[in-house]
Amino acid sequence: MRELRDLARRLLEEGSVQTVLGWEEGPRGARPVFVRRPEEAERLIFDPRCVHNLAAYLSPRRPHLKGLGRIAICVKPCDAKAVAGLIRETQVARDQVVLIGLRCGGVLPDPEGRETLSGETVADRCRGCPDREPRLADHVVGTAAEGFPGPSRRQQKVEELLALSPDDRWRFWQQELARCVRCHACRQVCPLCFCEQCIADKTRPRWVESSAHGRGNLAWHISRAMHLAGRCVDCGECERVCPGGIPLGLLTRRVAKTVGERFGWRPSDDPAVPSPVGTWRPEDPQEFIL
Amino acid sequence: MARIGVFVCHCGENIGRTVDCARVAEALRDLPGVVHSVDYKYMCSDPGQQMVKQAIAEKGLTGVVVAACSPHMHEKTFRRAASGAGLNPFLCEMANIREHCSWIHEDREMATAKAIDIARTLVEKVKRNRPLKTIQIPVTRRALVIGGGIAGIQAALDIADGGREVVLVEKEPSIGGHMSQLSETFPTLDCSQCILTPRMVEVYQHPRIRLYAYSEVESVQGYIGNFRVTIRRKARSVDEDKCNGCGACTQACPNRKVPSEFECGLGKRPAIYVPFPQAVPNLPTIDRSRCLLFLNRAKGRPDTCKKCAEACSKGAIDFDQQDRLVTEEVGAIVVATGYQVYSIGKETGRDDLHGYGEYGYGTLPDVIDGLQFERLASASGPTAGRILRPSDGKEPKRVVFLQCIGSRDPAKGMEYCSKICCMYVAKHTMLYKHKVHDGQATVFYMDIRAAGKGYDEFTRRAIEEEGARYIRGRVSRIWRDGEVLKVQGFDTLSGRPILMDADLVVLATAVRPQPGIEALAQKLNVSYDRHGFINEAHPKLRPVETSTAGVFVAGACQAPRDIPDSVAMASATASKVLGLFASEMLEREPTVAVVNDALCAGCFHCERVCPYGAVEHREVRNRAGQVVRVVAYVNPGVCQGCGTCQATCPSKSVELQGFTDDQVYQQIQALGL
Amino acid sequence: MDGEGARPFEPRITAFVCNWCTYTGADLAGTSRLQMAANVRIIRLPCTGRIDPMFIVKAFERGADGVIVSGCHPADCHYNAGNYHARRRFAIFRELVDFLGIDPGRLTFSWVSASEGAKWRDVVNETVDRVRRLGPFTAYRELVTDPPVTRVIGEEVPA
Amino acid sequence: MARIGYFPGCSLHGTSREYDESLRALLAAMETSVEEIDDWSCCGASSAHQGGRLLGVALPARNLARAEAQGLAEVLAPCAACYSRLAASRHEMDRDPDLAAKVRLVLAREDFRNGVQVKNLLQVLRDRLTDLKAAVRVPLKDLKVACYYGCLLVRPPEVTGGFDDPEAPSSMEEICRALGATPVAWNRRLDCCGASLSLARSPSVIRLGSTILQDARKAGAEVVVTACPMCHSNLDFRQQAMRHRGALEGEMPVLFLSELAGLALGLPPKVLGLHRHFVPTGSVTSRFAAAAGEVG
Repeated sequence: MRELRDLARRLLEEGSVQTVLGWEEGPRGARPVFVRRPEEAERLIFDPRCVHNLAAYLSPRRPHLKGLGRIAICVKPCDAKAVAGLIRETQVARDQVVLIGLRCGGVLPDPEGRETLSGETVADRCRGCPDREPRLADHVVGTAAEGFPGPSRRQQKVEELLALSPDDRWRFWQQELARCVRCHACRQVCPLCFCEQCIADKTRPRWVESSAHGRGNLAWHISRAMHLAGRCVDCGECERVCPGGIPLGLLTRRVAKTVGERFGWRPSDDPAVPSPVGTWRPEDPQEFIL
Repeated sequence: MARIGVFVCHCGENIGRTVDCARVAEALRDLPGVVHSVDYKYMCSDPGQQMVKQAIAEKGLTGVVVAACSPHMHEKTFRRAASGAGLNPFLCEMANIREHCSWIHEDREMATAKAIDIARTLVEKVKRNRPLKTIQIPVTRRALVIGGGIAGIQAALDIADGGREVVLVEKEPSIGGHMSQLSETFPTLDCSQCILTPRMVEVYQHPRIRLYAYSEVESVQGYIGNFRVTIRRKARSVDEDKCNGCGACTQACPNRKVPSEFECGLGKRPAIYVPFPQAVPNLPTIDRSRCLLFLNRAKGRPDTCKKCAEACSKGAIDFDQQDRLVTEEVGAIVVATGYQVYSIGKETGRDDLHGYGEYGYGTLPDVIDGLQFERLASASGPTAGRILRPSDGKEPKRVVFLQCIGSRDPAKGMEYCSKICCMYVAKHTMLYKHKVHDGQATVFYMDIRAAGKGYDEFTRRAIEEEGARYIRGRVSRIWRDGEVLKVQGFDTLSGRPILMDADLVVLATAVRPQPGIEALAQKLNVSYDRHGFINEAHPKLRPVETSTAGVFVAGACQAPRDIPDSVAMASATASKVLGLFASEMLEREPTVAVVNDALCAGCFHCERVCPYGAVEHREVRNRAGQVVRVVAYVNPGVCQGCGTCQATCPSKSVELQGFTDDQVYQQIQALGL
Repeated sequence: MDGEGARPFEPRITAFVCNWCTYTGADLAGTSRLQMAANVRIIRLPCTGRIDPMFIVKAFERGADGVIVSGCHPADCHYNAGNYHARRRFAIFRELVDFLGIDPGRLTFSWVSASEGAKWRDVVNETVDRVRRLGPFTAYRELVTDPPVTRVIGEEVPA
Repeated sequence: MARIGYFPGCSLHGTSREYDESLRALLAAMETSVEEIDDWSCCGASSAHQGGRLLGVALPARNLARAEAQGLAEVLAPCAACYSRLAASRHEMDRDPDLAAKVRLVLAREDFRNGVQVKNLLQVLRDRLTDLKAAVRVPLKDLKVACYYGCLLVRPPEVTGGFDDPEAPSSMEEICRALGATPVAWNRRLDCCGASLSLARSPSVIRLGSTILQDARKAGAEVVVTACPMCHSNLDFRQQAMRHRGALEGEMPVLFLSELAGLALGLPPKVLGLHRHFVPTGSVTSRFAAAAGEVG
């Protein structure tokens, strides 16, 4: 923590950045903070409650950063992949941001978490995460930590669901999606949902009905999962913020499985790695095509 | 408010027999927005078209649906008719109730219901159609010809004689291609060099042809009318402005043992060389992989031999010359990269082209290929035109020719007929007979394919007058027995195995496209078949166009071609190019993608998926002139209208005109319950 | 819809096809007078690259029992690569909707070239037969008529 | 110790005992244990597939199924004909699932997966070329060998999997070079030896065999090497008759590849069965067996 605060202070003092984006202690656990003065660097914290993917704030579609000058952003390995995605998709220029990479041994599911980090309490998505520190970073701070072994429960759940009949899967998802109230928090929190106007808000034509009924909800979640294919970095924010507790990570995981198995793609924090959307190989598998 | 007219065609009995056309017209009449719906026997006839025009004028139609045949059949007809009545042609759509309905169903009820559905989807679509204007793009009226063989030479000369500038790129040090290697040509037996050399010189001297020999196309950007081509001018190590072509350098070179490519390995050349005496341009080139100086430099040793530079009175030798990149702007491209002969299982690096170990090619020196025989027969060749076999320089008295080596054999990876071999083998037997009067030529063939003017007469002459012995069958093995080659085969007509002695065996190897053709095709965005031959746009009706507008194809890079075919194709491409250059502007269908600046988030997925590189980055500035955003821009000249960008765009901020989301959506809606 | 009584179930199939290969292949089936099931309605698009997964979702929403997507064979695309992009897109889409419980038997993806009129007939007949066996896609149509929200919340949300 | 399945076939238990003996000795020296297929039966030879496709495939398949049940991943079939029948059977079943199903039915082996690799001696030795090279004790220096493939070892490529060029093979030469011998370039490597006509039309066999042997001699070979009991028998046993008819002069020793390799590995000639030949092998053994004696 000392290392992080000293670095943040130095960056602000020497003027190489005007804002440091990190986490602080809030009334209900960790929360994002914008540090603008060197003395405020003491507010910064990093511990397993710092679950938020701050890359979402970098999106130019979000006005938060206007007038905040050059920015340094604290990133966990998964967050760094989101920043890489934003660079890949020309939303952020690499030289516009300073990345403060944090060594990470997994986080809790929740910023309010009071538990100590253990194989039981760790956020499910961190199980089996191979990355201990971001490679896409200008500075790397923090103490080295061990991760937790996989597979994650939701990976297992994906496999379980795949073993069911289509009808049983249909029933499962209808029960889950029935809780969707179309608040779009999943979209707002996603660092890679940065469209000027979301397809779900388009009216001419209306591909995604806005009503929170089974048909509109299904269209929305299909559309969201498709748009994140080969882009989702599995930061788990969508699922965390869903007020209905819908296991949205299962959908992105399912898509990630397809993309991984068929096109050999994994989320990467190297912006130069091309996305599987927009690339192809003549030998891509096509066993499903007559 | 939409005012749509529906015109249902009976197509005589073709539609009317299975579809109740009157009922279709009636059903459509009730749709909101439809103000006119009629059926008629022959909508494409003059009176039919008049009905459409009249209705447009009288009822003030804002859209037309013609329920008839496939749009591929008559879309143009009816769009022209609509246009004639003052309606924007892109407000007219075809509902295909013939090919997709009446012709494939028998049940009148079901077919009629389906026809109504089909027409309804198009009515809903046409309501959302917007008037479009054909796109005008300027044309750079210069052409690039890739390949300086006979096809490229002919195309370049025809275009240049037509008054347009031509850039001709040849990868070898000289133009001339394979034709310059041939001795005589079928079916007239005129000397290949004698008819080719004047054309080569003409190219060199033509004021409108810029020749880049020893050069290759590095990259191609742009689109029809507006290509920007980067050409790599490989370092010859000779300053072409200073060199006067005296040849003193080639005489001085101490390394004279390099197998000559031009002589197919049957002759030698120095490391600094002119490939053949009539080369155009007549400039020497240093083969850096063979030159002592460069070999030493590669090993970090000092320059020892500079004999060529010492011999040059003009100081033209430049050991430090580098490759240069030049850029040319052209409006059309002719691909004429020609062929290579099948390597008979050697040196291909491809598993599917192996085979023919049983013929001993490459290990038995007296087993040669057809191109090597051409060099033996050529007066300017390594034997000065005498047929002498490579192993001991003796005159062969028994020569066996084998046809279809690789060709027509799926197991060797080439199931196609190479087309030229039957003829050149017949020619070889004659040339041989003319030079070795007491010699016996024997040909093993599968079929004799001599279709062409004077061709069958020519092969008959080889057999009947020149005494060539033709055996229908294949050879299974060739081996050496002392000085003779044993040829074991089978005569399928007499049903007997044959074992014969030969002094020389000539393999008529298959024609394959040049190596590297795939990479070039990818640069040009043209499609090619699994062998690498460039695909023509239509096998019958568009034989010299390719899948990319403005890129044309001539000669043996498209399929095995003989000289007359190649020349005819080349002239055809020239006429296409000159036609394209006839006007300063070019018209294009407006089926192109358009970006909505306000909504584009600038993620550039569209750029990644665009097969044509049509998507550009465009800066959006505020009033103060500062860049506020960078958005996608689709260059309408480059866009071909596939719409992959739109399906990929997450926010649908790019729309393909004529197939917008709204139009497709309405079609899907129209099919709803 | 379900009250069709004794009438046999006739599947409704929406087909999204590319203009250059499959549409032309279907034209050829027509000129060759190849008889086939009359259940398919074709929507013509320039290229499979243009076909958006949302088209399929919308078709199901509008009552289709099955959907066909068809275009040029690999390496034959009129636009060089649109079909390759489509192939990736629909590989993902197919496995996603299967995961959501849509029987992949309701979806047919095929390459049908301009010269494969007979293949188009087979694709049509096969799809119609397959979807006929799967029955009407009532589950999708009932998504709106069956208001599940209150009922399910009571059961599912854990304490 | 590596393990390999072994299908000796009838010849190796009869007329070509020395092939069997030399193979076992060679593989033991190369630390490979040979596991004979339990209760193996006839490969079908040249007659079964004349009787019908199913029989021709099912008979060898029975042996493959037994090998699979024994947990063998690869099976060495030293006889070229056995190899061809087993490999062809495997190939046919791979290509035609309906046929494979039928075979499972007639064998009453529902669990048969057709997963056993079939290999001939060339493949087995070339797979282990580095080991073989390392095991050589007595390099066969200056021994000029004519590598004789015959008809079935490398053909047809669909069946052999194309492990060597069917028209211009090189694997046996490669192996011989590893043993220190010098393969000669000659013309009759792939000719027919007469094969099963040995008894029915012996004059043909004599004509074919003598042509092969003469060509080998003309190319300077001191010994002909083969990996097929049929070829061996036609070339070795028939030499007297060839001489009798004036088709051959002198003697040309014909060795199995396993015998030649055994000599190079320093195994005693007797262990390799070299005394069982009709044409004396002394011209070869005398040059290399002295040294072998010390090792063996």
